[in-house]
Amino acid sequence: MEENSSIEMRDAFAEALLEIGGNYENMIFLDADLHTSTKASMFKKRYPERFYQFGIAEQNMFGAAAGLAIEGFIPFPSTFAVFASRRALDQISISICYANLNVKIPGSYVGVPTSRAGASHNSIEDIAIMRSMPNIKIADPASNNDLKAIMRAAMETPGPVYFRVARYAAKELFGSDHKFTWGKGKVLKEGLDVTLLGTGIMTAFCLEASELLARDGFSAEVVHLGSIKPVDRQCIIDSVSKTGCAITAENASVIGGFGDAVLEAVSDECPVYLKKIGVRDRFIESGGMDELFTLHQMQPVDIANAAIAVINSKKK
Amino acid sequence: MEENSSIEMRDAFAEALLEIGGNYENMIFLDADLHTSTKASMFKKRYPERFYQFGIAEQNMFGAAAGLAIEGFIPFPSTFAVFASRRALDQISISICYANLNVKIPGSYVGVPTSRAGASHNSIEDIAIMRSMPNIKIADPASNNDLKAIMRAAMETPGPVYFRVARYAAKELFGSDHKFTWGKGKVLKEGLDVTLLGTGIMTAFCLEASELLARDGFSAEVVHLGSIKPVDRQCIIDSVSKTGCAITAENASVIGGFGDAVLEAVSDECPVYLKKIGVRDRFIESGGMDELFTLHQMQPVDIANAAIAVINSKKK
Amino acid sequence: MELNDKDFERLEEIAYKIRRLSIEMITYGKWGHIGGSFSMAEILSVLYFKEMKVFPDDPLHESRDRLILSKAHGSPALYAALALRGYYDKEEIYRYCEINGLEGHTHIACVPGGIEASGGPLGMGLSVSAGIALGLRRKENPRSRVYCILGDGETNEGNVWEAAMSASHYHLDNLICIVDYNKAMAKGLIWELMGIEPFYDKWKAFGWNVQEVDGHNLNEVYGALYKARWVLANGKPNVVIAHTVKGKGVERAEFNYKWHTHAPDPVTADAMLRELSITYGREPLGYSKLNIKENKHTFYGGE
Amino acid sequence: MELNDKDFERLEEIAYKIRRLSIEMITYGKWGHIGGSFSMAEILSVLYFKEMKVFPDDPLHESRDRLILSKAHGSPALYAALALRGYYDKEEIYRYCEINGLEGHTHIACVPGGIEASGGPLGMGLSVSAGIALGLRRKENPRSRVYCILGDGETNEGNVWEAAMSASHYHLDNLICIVDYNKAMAKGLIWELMGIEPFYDKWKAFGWNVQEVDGHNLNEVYGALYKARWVLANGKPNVVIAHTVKGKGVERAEFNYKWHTHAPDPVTADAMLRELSITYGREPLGYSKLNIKENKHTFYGGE
Ligand SMILES: Cc1ncc(C[n+]2csc(CCOP(=O)(O)OP(=O)(O)O)c2C)c(N)n1
Ligand SMILES: Cc1ncc(C[n+]2csc(CCOP(=O)(O)OP(=O)(O)O)c2C)c(N)n1
Ligand SMILES: [Mg+2]
Ligand SMILES: [Mg+2]
Repeated sequence: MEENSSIEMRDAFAEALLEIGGNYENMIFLDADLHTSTKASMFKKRYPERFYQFGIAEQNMFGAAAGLAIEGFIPFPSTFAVFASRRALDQISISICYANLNVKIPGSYVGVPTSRAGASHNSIEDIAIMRSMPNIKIADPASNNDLKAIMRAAMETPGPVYFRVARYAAKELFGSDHKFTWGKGKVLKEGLDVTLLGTGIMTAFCLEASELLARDGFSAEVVHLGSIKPVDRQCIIDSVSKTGCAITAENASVIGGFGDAVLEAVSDECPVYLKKIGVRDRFIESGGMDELFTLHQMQPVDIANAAIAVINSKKK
Repeated sequence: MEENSSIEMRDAFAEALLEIGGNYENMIFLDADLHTSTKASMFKKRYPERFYQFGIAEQNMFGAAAGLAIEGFIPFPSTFAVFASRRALDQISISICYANLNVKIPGSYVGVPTSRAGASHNSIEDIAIMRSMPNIKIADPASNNDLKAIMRAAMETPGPVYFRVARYAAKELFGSDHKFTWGKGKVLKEGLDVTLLGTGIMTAFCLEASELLARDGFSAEVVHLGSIKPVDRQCIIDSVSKTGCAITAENASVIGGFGDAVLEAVSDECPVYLKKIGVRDRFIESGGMDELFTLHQMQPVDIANAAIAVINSKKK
Repeated sequence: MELNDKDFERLEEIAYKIRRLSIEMITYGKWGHIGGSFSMAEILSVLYFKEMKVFPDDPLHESRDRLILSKAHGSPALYAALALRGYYDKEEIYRYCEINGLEGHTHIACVPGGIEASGGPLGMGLSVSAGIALGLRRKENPRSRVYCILGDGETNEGNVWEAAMSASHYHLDNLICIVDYNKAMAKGLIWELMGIEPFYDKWKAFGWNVQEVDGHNLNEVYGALYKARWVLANGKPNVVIAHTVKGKGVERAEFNYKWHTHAPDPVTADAMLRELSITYGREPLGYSKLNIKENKHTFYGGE
Repeated sequence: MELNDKDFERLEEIAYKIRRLSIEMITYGKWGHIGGSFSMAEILSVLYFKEMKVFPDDPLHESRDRLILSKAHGSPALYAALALRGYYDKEEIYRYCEINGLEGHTHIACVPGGIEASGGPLGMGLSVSAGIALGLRRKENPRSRVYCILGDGETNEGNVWEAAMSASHYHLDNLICIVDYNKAMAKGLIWELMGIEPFYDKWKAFGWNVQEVDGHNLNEVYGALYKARWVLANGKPNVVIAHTVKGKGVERAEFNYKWHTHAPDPVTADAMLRELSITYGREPLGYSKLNIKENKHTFYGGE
């Protein structure tokens, strides 16, 4: 992970907020006492009159976001992903999603690389939880340019959107002209033996894994699926029916999340051996970032090993 | 659904509470203003001093349950499944599951057959949400005797348990001596062409579907998996590797829930065509029970049709 | 502020009709909440037929007053008020709780501009209302008010107090909350299940202007709402604690949690309607539309 | 109730040491909250070294007093107090925020009987405490008290008020809540972000006995806790509003949200420790254990 961009994703988030704020006068930001952590403080500085502080009261913030959306504003109620998904779920589900309101929800500090705060702050269930609700769209960016494209697309999409923001300087995979489309995946590298399907920052790990695999003589196709809901069924099926086996990788729990979205498409149209990389049903303890990726077997080498396992299964 | 037992599952719940209350002095019941709906009122009558009313404040009830469990009691904090899973999730996740406390959570009014209250009260995401959390076990009973066995097993299992209680008079599939074991499925009917994997009240629908299929000349194996987490991987794999295709059926959203638990096992060891029956990513509207099952394509005939589709896919 | 005689009679008639329609809706829909519908009949009558500025022909008119029924299970009374006010054809109410009909809990898609938000889970509506009130401030709309009706039991929910805290923090004096203090929750009396007293003090301590009224007294309700809109605008949000009787108007339902949520069978509905007409000094009138022999395969009750 | 001189000096020394160990822990663990650890150093000193009955050698002894740190990010101060009280070897604190070490937020598995619950999300600990207090009642344990420490910003959370309502409903006078009213939240001053005043009135209105003290004055803290335990047992839960200074003891951290969560680099930590020793009239003492050149690949700060 040495070649990472030097700009943390949360800083790219702040930049995108400024851009969107400039383009949409009705876009407003709601915070729950975390704006210097999420880096929304930059937005606050530029557009103080469009920044609302709700204190440490997430339920109320999401409820108020519904009210503001009803009045035609496009609110970004923002907190850590754990609190968006676990503390204010009834509000998000009924006041926002059921009412199908135009609210954009950034979930900050997702997955493994989240300071050393431990289980309560490392969000591993948010994809599964958000995915279970009707009407909401979900995206997990691979990189800063991907995040920015997702945020632009979110503004152009009516209705509720949830997108993840890692506290992490991810490797840049895309140009600044990169476009994001709901339900569209992107083949980053073609290959024949196995498909590595990544979302969020794990796509970069998939690319690294493909290099490890190449050294062992395997040709891996790498697909980035930033749009988790809807997911690009056709892209998945096209690739997987060619390679005959697959790995999914997400910076989240493997239960109910991205991997399962992929599995649904696969099992419907072209069942193959598939293994999911992600947090395997345990809380994340305090610790260093790299250490934790290793502990949870989410490093590129783990992806590569899993890929070899499914390649072998398929050959049997 | 004419042959249903005349006893609603919530009444069986009440009976089991009385039995457990008699066997475990440290078992206590916590309510959030719903005890005559959940039928815990019977427990209150018999054991008034072990019944705690918390009013309409689910977060506090689950937090207090954690405190009572810390002091060695076995609390049953009870509310509708929607509120357990959506209103008090941070409390369940961190105060209860992360701390790994001995709390048993009944989720009432699950899935489609839930009066006519509509979207906010019909719980379709609870399996996905609960499944995403480490440490908790999850079960969905097919019938009254299954529910009772699950509740007995829950008392014998240290740690958090979530189990579903339908407001519904389900067909009885088991004898009163029926035993429940975590992570163990049960083959109810053997077959060769397709495996119908049911959980909760949908298992009875699978049996009905198997009869429809038999009329069309297909032999369906029917498996009941009351234990959703852990799920019986071996049982799934044994059956599916024999039949070569499968249907899952759950009284819940198909996203992130039981079907995805099955898919994980299948895709790991014996990928086959599989379709999931359940609510397809939409909120449930007010309406009559049978009408809703039809609208959401969750009737036995829908299971049978899906089965024929996977059988045809496999033959291709 | 007192109502003149004509208004008083008009509003009384409307409150009576709200109760009638509520019973019809609940019976026909085979689900619903009589207790919490009846306790706020006078409140809704004053709001929709005297105090609130609404435009049923142009329901989303920007300068309308907004109302959020946080206790969204009180939907029958609100749907009735909207029907009587001309938001839609009265026949619609017979599709309460049917697929593609009026949803059991108020849902924004059912009556645009009439139902302003989606609900069902208690304790969330005051946050939505505060958001709307903030939105009106942003749009520099000084006229419109946001009314939010809460249940008393509902105020057990912490979300209510988060909203209350933020509304006074943001000086939302365009927000007027009415608590239907009908002394009962779903399963019993409030002081028994989870007491909320001293209730006046709670709102005061959260920075609100507080008034207490008899919620079945049209003059008192009107006076308090008038005062909240025109007199007390001092940078604080307003709450009117309306003391009411759950199930008011039908003896067996009064303060009786058994009729919190329970759909009467057609015979009982007919008797209730007759009792209502007598209570309110009208000609005895039962249920005309309903076929008493009808017996759909569905739940009675709704608990 | 006043402390005698010996106790006073002893507790003062402990409070000083809690601050020292907190800095060491946070610096070494490269993550943590100085502000909220320092503001409650005196409170923890009085609790663990004077007021609470605890059994470090038999930590789960049934008649112990229980403490729940609802503001679980104040873990350094609590871990320090527990280390000083002999719950575990002081060296353990150097494994703060390491895998298999002391978790960043207090976790029940880390110190059984010392840490009584798992935390992290704010606003939940008072419910857990109320549950424990109810549990003690069930077990007919009249002696033990349940102490719960809340942050002031934390009381924005509705869950706190749900818990407060239920604690008075259940007459839990074995529950003693202490609010560390240090005037700041994560990102600024509380009155600016989400005001909680009139704070005394809020607790009163929720049915609690309320006392207000200077939370850095050992005598006042002790007096209020004594009174809460022995004098005020009148069927109401007790709250002590402790007015404190966030970051108290290191000038740059005082009331400064920048040090709410921020791990100092080793040089800054050394300077802070020296400043602390001077503030508290001790011999100037920096950081001995830390290798200033050490620079693990991880986050400084923690925002
Ligand atoms: C969060 C939540 N918990 C529980 C319920 C179930 N429920 C519906 S109505 C009700 C009682 C409401 O009492 P109150 O607020 O006093 O309303 P009213 O008396 O006016 O009917 C309950 C507990 C719910 N709708 N939402
Ligand atoms: C539910 C929740 N929301 C947000 C946070 C992030 N957070 C951690 S500490 C903190 C500020 C706490 O302020 P306060 O309660 O006053 O504590 P103190 O000043 O003593 O540190 C916040 C917002 C959290 N831990 N939990
Ligand atoms: Mg009531
Ligand atoms: Mg503070």
